[in-house]
Amino acid sequence: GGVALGSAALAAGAARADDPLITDLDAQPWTQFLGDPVDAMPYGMPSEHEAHVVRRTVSWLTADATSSINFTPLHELEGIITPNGLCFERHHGGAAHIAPGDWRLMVNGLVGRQSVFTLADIMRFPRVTRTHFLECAANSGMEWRGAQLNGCQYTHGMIHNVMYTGVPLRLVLEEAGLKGAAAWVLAEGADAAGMTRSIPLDKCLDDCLIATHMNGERLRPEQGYPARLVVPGWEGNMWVKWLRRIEVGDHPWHHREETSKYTDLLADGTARRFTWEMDVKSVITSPSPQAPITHGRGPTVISGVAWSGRGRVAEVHVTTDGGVNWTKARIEGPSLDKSMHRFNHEFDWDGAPLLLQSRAIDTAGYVQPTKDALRAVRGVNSIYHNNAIQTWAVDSDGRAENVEIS
Amino acid sequence: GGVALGSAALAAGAARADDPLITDLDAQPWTQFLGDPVDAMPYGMPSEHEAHVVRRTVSWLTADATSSINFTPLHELEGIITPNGLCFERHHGGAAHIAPGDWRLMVNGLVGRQSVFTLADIMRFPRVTRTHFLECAANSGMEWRGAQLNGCQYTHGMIHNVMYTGVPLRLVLEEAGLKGAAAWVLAEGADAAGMTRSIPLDKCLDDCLIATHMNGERLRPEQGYPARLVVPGWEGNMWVKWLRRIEVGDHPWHHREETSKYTDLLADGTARRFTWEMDVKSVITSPSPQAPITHGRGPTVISGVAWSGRGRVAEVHVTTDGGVNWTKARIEGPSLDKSMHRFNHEFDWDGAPLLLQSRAIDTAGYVQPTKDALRAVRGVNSIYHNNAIQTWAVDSDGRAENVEIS
Amino acid sequence: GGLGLGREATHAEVAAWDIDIRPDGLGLPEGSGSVSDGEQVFSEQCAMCHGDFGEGVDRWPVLAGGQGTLTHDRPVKTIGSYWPYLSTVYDYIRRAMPFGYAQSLSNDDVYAITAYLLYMNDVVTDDEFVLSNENFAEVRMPNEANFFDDPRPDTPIFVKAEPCMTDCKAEAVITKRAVILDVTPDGEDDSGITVD
Amino acid sequence: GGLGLGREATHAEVAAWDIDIRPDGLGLPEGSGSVSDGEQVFSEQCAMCHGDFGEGVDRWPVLAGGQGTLTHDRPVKTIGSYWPYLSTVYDYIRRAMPFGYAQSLSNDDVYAITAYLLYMNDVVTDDEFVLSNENFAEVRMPNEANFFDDPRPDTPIFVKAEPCMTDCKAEAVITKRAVILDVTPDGEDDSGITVD
Ligand code: HEC
Ligand code: HEC
Ligand SMILES: [Ca+2]
Ligand SMILES: [Ca+2]
Ligand SMILES: [Ca+2]
Ligand SMILES: [Ca+2]
Ligand SMILES: [Ca+2]
Ligand SMILES: [Ca+2]
Ligand SMILES: [Co+2]
Ligand SMILES: [Co+2]
Repeated sequence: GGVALGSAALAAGAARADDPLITDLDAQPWTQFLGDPVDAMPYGMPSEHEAHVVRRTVSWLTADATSSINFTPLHELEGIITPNGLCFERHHGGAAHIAPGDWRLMVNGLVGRQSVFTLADIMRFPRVTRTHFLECAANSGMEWRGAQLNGCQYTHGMIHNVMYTGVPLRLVLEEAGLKGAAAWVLAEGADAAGMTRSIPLDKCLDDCLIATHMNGERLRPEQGYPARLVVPGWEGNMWVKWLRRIEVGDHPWHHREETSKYTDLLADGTARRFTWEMDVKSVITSPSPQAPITHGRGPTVISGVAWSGRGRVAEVHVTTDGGVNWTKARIEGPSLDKSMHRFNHEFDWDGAPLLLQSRAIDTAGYVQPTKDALRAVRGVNSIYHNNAIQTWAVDSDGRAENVEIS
Repeated sequence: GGVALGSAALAAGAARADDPLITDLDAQPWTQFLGDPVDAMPYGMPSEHEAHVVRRTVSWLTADATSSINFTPLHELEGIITPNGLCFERHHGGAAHIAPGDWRLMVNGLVGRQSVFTLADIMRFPRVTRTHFLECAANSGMEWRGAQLNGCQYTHGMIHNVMYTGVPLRLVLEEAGLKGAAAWVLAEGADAAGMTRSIPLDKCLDDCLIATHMNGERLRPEQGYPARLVVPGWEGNMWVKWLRRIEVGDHPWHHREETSKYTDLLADGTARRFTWEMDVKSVITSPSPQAPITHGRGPTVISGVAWSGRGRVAEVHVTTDGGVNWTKARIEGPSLDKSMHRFNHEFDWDGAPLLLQSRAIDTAGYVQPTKDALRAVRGVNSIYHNNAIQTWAVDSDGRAENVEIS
Repeated sequence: GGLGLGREATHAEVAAWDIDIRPDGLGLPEGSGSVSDGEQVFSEQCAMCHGDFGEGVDRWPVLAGGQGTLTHDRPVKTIGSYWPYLSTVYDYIRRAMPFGYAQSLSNDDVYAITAYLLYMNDVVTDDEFVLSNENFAEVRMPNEANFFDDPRPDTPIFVKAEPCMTDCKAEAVITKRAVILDVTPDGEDDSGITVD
Repeated sequence: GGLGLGREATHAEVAAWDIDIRPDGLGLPEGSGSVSDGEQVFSEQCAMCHGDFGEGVDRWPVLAGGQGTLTHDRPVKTIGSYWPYLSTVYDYIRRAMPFGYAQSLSNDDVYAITAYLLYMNDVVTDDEFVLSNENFAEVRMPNEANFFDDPRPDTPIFVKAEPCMTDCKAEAVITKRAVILDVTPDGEDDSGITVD
């Protein structure tokens, strides 16, 4: 194996040479000379040494980058908040740029008063702050037939977890006044895709938000600035960005994104529709193919994320032997409803190959299934809602690979 | 008054003209033409329409911008997370840039093994995720003598609230092995200020962290990349950035930042030292001088933040009449230990002038004091630890001003 | 409304934005278009991406064919083979196509293109067929009956008992490897199994 | 250590970084420097910012004087008027000054500058005074006794009872206004009361 000698091994050997990064002041210019002044970066950016931590796209996935996707670098992140600059993007007609003064929201259909709101109007409603994951229903979709992509950024990176501030959709609907037959809502975007989705009214009255802020600041353009829908726990496509219209109706619309797309084809040719909830799911983000173990044997940290569209994550189990034995991992940071959870598990690596998996259980009692259990009922053609357990094979050099196991 | 006519006023009048931003497709190019592709911004940035949301400095505060401060634009933020790009900066020798491979941490003094750790070593310790505010002890320091700066960015913006991931300092100290006489720790930075602070060992063993990540990603350079100390609830100067050394000793060091600075001069010429905890405090961020009411009378949202170095915020009270009557505000978003809390209060503004204040109470039972109560015991020369109640006077045009009241 | 926020929308405003269509025909504008008119507009404005026969150029979406493939290893999901409702075709083309110049087609042109797509997909076989708001509801799509509402939980994943923690199986053996496909972006020219 | 992480530091490494000094003299290097040597180095490397007599140029820190002002309206806090321990002077200058070229002074130079600062501050009056690691602990700073440990809570702010919520006072009248000072940054040339 090509593992570099650990510092412990060196210390045990002959007298160690002094490290010039400690003993030689010339090697530490930051200790002697002034750094950047406080007016250098009115809006700050990551270190130049983190330039590899970016959203990445997979060019062969789509015909064109304006209707395409990029992926959150989950393997580089920690905690439960996805930084705004790294939240994955999916748009169907490019990211729209709309000046806040030019934004309008119409509420029409089965309401007492068909209404128009400006952004200033929306900011006068009572606002709430909630943390939720947004997962694309196609996340892990490339993995239905087998292990395909080497990196959790690609296998699981169509997700982000954000603290939103916004106005309950319920309040805006009540402001327009709901008519008796109201049962469904159509949400429509102002982008060139004119994105539409039908959402049951009950969900809209329960916990949906018209969000204006993410992680403390205004929404980013690619996340729907100045306002997007938040549909907690439900598939990302429904979280309409650049929201321009809410129509209230008595039946669903069966639009393109809920017929041609976001329906799940089964092996017998029938297809599931209205599959909104995102099932309980987890993935180990480190070690993983893009984040190998580089320190050799000894103390090793397993870190990962878990989430469920049906509540909180109650437990995450981790195995290093491909599922023969499991250990309960530690959940770190806030455990919030329909939010990403961070889990950690430390172990003493003996340098032998590993088969790493994580398995999450949510507060509704659902357990993350194996790939084979999921394929048994869904086949391999349904594209969406692959919440199966992910396996990384780690070799004795610490390199990790996306595999499937018996 | 120069308040623009509200939309309600218009609707009540003559038949309204159609809004071309709805009826004229040419006015909505984002609905017709493609937006940005997914490879446009590997690391995203805020909208060009949010260019005013930046850290700002006050040039007359210091002789030089490399030992200076800038301020978080609190009036533009929502929820409880401060975006990394907007976290205020205070450095004494400029923001250092250190490549992660060049970083070393030494633990010396009263330990069993004087040790050196690389960043890779630190990443092998068990890590935790915690959300904490960092407030400079001098926050609101310009306001001791009276109302001075018109904007909560300047009066209260030396604070940020971040979800950190890092290693408990306790584990690193235990790795080196503490000797019996150990009672104090000196934390030292690698920057050109060689920043040092003495911290009681008990605090270090309790909840201090060596943080590597903030809000999901690596620390930003100006926040101590690649590693800083997190000292929950205690004044920001102690959270040593670009941490390079931890010395364990039996007595405090009484260094420059705990004698010349960060001691609090009283009116009688004596001075308080070791004033570490940040007292319970709150401020209304909107309306405020930089965020006036622009919508005229009617439904109005009061939003603000509260925090305490002694636990969580139990309650926030808001007054619109200068403290004659108070109402309990709604706490929004997670209520976490030694973290910022968001509060909201909605009311129906009649257009008459307002005297706005907020008053926080923490879970330890402390109540945010009035300015006069604080001055009665501290005088006006102590610079630090001004946690007094802030007053904004709102005039009938919605403009807000920093004032003091009887 | 309780707070008095926002204002009433004008009729012209609602008309401008209320462009959605439902399977029961709600929202359909007056108008009509023939298969042959549709063929012409399609060849001018759509075929460069979707192909003269809706077969899809390069990776652009396939719009026709694929009937009978839904149970295959590589199903081809098109308007004809998969879409349950015709209203979706009209609604989507009107709001989003041609890609890059949305909402530029006349209502009649969208009727014509929709007629042509039905013809290409063998849902109508008469090349003189004219689609209009009058006869729209009569057209039924062949795959409509194959959609059913979410049946989850559909895997045995709802457990009251604790899942197995120790000695859960004899051994684990690797059965599939991502490196064999080698489609992970790494700067080289890659291509993998697309999902969409 | 429990995990076996990190490595033992070498003697040279600890020596290179362990530069801190405590009031009891722990950490003081061997060496010495005179008031007159200090005056020379100070005038060459420090006076451009801190002034020939430590009076501070522009807004750069004042280092001398201010004795007896701590109870004044505008106290002047300097090494002589405020600092409780001499070790802080040596430690800070060695680690951080001259500003922009930290850790460039020899140990003897720092002794000399420290001696000169004592002289400028009238803590020593002999212009032939030589400060060294030998006599360092003998020097006591005049304001040492005026520091005391954190006495909080020092305001009547710890309540078990609920604070007043209604009719808490007769009226509220504005007593001070920020606009009168007008020092908020707005692009014009402003100046306010600094804190530091
Ligand atoms: C420049 C390329 C381009 C042109 C020209 C174009 N399209 Fe498309 N079309 C696309 C893309 C890309 C999509 C998928 C968009 C997305 O990802 O949501 C699409 C999707 C569609 C779909 C939905 C396919 C499905 O399976 O869901 C239909 C129907 C369609 N186009 C019809 C048309 C018609 C009709 C025209 C001409 C009036 C047209 N397109 C012109 C690129 C094009
Ligand atoms: C280019 C300007 C500059 C030069 C040259 C300079 N200083 Fe400073 N000095 C500063 C600044 C700025 C600070 C405050 C740094 C901070 O904010 O932490 C300071 C702080 C100090 C302080 C602490 C003051 C206090 O009240 O806490 C001392 C003591 C000091 N300098 C001594 C020196 C000596 C001795 C030299 C020469 C060897 C020197 N300085 C050279 C700019 C300078
Ligand atoms: Ca409609
Ligand atoms: Ca026609
Ligand atoms: Ca490749
Ligand atoms: Ca020491
Ligand atoms: Ca000498
Ligand atoms: Ca001014
Ligand atoms: Co679905
Ligand atoms: Co203090």
